[in-house]
Amino acid sequence: MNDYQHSDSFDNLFELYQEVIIDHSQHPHHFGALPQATHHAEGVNPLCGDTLTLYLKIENAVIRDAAFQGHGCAISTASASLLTDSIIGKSIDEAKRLFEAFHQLITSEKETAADNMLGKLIILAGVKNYPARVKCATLAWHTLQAALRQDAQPVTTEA
Amino acid sequence: MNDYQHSDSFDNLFELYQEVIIDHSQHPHHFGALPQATHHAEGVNPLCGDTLTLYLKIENAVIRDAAFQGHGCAISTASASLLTDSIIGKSIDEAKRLFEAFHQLITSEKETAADNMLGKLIILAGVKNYPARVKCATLAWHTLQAALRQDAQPVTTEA
Amino acid sequence: MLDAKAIKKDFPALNQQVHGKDLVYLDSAASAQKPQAVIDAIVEVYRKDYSNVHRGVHTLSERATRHFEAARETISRFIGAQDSREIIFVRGTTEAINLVAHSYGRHCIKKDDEIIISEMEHHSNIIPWQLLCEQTGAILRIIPVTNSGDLDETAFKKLCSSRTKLLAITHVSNAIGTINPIKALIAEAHRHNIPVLIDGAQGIMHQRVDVQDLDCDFYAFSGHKLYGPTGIGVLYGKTKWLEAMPPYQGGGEMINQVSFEKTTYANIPHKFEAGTPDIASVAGLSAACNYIQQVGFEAIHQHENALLHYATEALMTVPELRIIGNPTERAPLLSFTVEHIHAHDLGTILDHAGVAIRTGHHCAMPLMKRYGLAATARASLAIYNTQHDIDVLVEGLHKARGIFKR
Amino acid sequence: MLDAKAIKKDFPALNQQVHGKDLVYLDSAASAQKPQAVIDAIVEVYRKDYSNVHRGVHTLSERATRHFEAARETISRFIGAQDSREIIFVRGTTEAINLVAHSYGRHCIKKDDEIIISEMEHHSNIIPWQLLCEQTGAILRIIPVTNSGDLDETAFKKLCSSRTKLLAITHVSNAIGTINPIKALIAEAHRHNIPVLIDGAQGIMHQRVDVQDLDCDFYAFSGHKLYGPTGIGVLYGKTKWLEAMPPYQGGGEMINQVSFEKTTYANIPHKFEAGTPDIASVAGLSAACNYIQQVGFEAIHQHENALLHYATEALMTVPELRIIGNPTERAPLLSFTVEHIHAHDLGTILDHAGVAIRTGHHCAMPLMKRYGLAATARASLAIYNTQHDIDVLVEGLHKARGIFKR
Ligand SMILES: Cc1ncc(COP(=O)(O)O)c(C=O)c1O
Ligand SMILES: Cc1ncc(COP(=O)(O)O)c(C=O)c1O
Repeated sequence: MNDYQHSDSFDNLFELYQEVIIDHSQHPHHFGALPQATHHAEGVNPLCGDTLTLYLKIENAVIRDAAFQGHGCAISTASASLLTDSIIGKSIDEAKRLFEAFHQLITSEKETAADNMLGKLIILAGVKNYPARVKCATLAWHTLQAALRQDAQPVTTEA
Repeated sequence: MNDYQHSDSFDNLFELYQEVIIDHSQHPHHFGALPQATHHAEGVNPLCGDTLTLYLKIENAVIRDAAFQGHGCAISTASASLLTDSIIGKSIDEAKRLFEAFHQLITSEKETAADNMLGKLIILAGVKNYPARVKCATLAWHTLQAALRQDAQPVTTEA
Repeated sequence: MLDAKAIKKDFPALNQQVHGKDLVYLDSAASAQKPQAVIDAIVEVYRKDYSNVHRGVHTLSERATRHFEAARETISRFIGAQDSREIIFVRGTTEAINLVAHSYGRHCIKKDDEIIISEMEHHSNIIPWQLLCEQTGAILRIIPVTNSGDLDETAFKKLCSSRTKLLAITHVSNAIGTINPIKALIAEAHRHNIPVLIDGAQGIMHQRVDVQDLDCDFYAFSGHKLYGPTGIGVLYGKTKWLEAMPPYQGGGEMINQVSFEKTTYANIPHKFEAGTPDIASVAGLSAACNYIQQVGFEAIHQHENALLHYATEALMTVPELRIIGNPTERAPLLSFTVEHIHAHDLGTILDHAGVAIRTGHHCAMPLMKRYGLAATARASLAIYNTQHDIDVLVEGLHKARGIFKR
Repeated sequence: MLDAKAIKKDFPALNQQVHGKDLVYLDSAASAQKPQAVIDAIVEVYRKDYSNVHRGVHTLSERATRHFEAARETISRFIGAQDSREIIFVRGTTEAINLVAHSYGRHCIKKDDEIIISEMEHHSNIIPWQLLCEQTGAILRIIPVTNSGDLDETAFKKLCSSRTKLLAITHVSNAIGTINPIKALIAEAHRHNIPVLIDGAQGIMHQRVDVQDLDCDFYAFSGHKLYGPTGIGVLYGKTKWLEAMPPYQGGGEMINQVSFEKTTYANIPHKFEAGTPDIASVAGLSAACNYIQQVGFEAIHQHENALLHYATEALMTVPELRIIGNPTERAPLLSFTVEHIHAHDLGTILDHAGVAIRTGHHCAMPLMKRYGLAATARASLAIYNTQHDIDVLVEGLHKARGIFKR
């Protein structure tokens, strides 16, 4: 039960629901379809039924544009919004490294050097104290991977 | 657990395994087939796999002869042996009443008036202290009922 | 009237803090907490009378078997069955329904036959029938749900026909609380000679169920929602069906004689209970039935209804909160949404107030779709809940709105 | 060497009297007694961390889910699985085998295909295949057993062919104790591309099982024989099979998305775990694995083997007693008959000496038939048994002969 002690106070919640996150969830960036998309994939969180479609426009192994549609909680919507912000202009390899770094951020206790590359994404760090919500934060990222793999089947956040 | 107290001593066993019972089990009466049988049925005790075939020769609603074959423990063999002894010469109705009285004897705590009609069968009374063995003592009797009903399917001692 | 505060003391798990707050458990529809009496019954089995059942002549085995079958009697009386052989022990509601789909299905359902379910079913009362239809070519017919959250009874009547081979319907909707008029539905189905399976997962704990009075053909429920242990549930079935149905799982305890040439099966209920059963949980379920009967269904009904009324009024004071459905009769559970706040976020925030609610699709995706929702928050009430629990919930909801309205 | 007397103290049920005599429990092959650590683990769940799993965001649900999945990891390591997703929770060995028969069977077995089992199987590893053959038109092939109680390996090799779609075989015979050379059998089967299911009900508790080393495709076992709770067991399956197999039971937790048009299923292991699982028993099983690992399989093996040796010698001193079978390798259990005394009568008489043994056909009727027996007496040994237990058994057998030789 130790991992719960540090979030014993109601105020800790504000670490999770920072203003930036609420903002992104209420006014997500790049929300909508992307008609010129070259890649897209669907993601599902079977726990809550949330779904997300991610669109990418890739040229010469560089993500030129990205957008998403769907329905999710504040964490998953903010995460998707921040994801699109972060990957536009990045190469596929850079995006994959970003995924690794992000995954580290919200699942492991220790800080790593890679945290530097995360930029704004760092504000989602608080999620790691909410194991049941980690899947919300990673849905968009799993969907990104599926889109890069050009999966036809929806990807899920299940282990 | 109260019902176990009265059989707390090893010697109580002799109430179950009386000499007459051991005798009947080792030298059963009317053991074998009955070629002139008019009725027969098979009984099975699924708990232990014991089986028993009972043959009856019935004329004018009177059991003229009876015999049994099969394989069982001391209690079930003695019970079958005593059953054949008891029913030969009895009318079908009398045999049915005997079944009722016998069933009472080994399943209920109180003695009843019907105990009088049981004759030698009374020596199986000790079985009632051994719930797991009641089925051994009743196998022959359930098979008798099946034979009277002329069942084609084997009867079991299951509840 | 029932003394919920006193009852709460019987449930050790309720006397704890979460995030530094007293736990307010409003998730009993997912699984109820257990009174000490149930825990004690399980411990008693393992500490004293433990052995496998139905197989031995030694004292422990005999005691274990006797307790096991006595539990069957207790549970049989609890639901008013005619005969304890009509009580089949299974893992839970889900397995009970799968057993019927598999065994009754194989016995009675073929291509182009129809099975009626409703739009408000739990996935456990949808997927077994979808799988059966896939395998047999039978057709699944769906009773629609009205805006208020009731079954569309006119539509139901139209669906009934001579092709219909089963009606499988929930007693109470776990997602929005609708209590279906099952007695009337059963009567209507029987007029067409349609047997009826009732998914009682959410019905069994709020009111006295009398399967003979209902005249249902099957009634399925889970122990863990009835203040009993996990791993155990019951399929009640009328003798005539159970005797006609082929076995479900094959194995020990369900046989009469086995040979490679020909195997014959045991009588009911054992025919459907292959393998070693959950002996300890059966004892626990029996203890749960006794506990509930001691509290009394009349008191339970009165208490839960009063609390539901209080909760409904209280929730309606929260701005932008919408209660889903307004059915004719409702079990003590409320599903709701709060504008601009996703149910998951509500769940997390309430958790920090010590309040445990369920959020998501409640394993009822088709019903969610019908209401155009992906997820709701659900507060479900049980015998141990109090008005204070509701007050803490409402306070937490205001807090959540505060966080999202900065 | 293991201190059985100290271990016995960990098992509350063993510290009791039966018919005024200290209990001597020699029926662990039917079901083992439980150490206090297992009972405590169950109580802990219900008193503290109880909630339904996999469905909620609140603290109790999250803790329950975390413990549940941690238990899967523990059990996965216990049997050396590559990935904990290969661990499917079921009620017991019987359900595990039925799951494979139903799901792998539906996926891979059709008319005229062959399934190989042996003459020494428990009914739980016979009937599911008989039912499958009935439904599909596949053919059941039987490996005969030699007089000594070993599998006839020459006959086995002849049975393997390209028509064979599965070998389902027991690790250890529950009726006579034979330890089958499963690693060699698996290798031989794999040479013919035949997947292999091992019924591990009697194998898992006596030696370290490493499913990767064995290279079996499926391994099934029950918690209750492994000093764990009732109601829980495990089907281990290689990922490649589990992923290819269709679902077994339909319901909550095993889905991805549900609609009346199209339902998609969850990934393994959840695809095979419909409905609320036996949450408390999973915790208990995990505690049992930890307990056993603390005792250590090496110590267990040494202790049980020494005791088996002692028991064999001791039983042979009883006149007219015949031990059934003389297999190459034997698990610590002995099946025997005593001339002129039926096993049932032995069972009752021994019970009065405080000794619990099993009597009957041990759910292995075909093997009984092979030996021309209707029933045997079986004494099975576990970590808590001592030489003194054997002495009491032998004394009781002499008593029984006395009663029957008056
Ligand atoms: C209406 C309904 N049916 C079926 C189920 C399935 O019950 P279980 O998960 O105990 O099998 C549930 C509970 O989740 C339910 O609420
Ligand atoms: C060899 C064997 N297989 C299968 C089983 C069935 O196990 P369960 O009854 O726990 O399902 C048993 C135990 O009875 C057994 O000994």
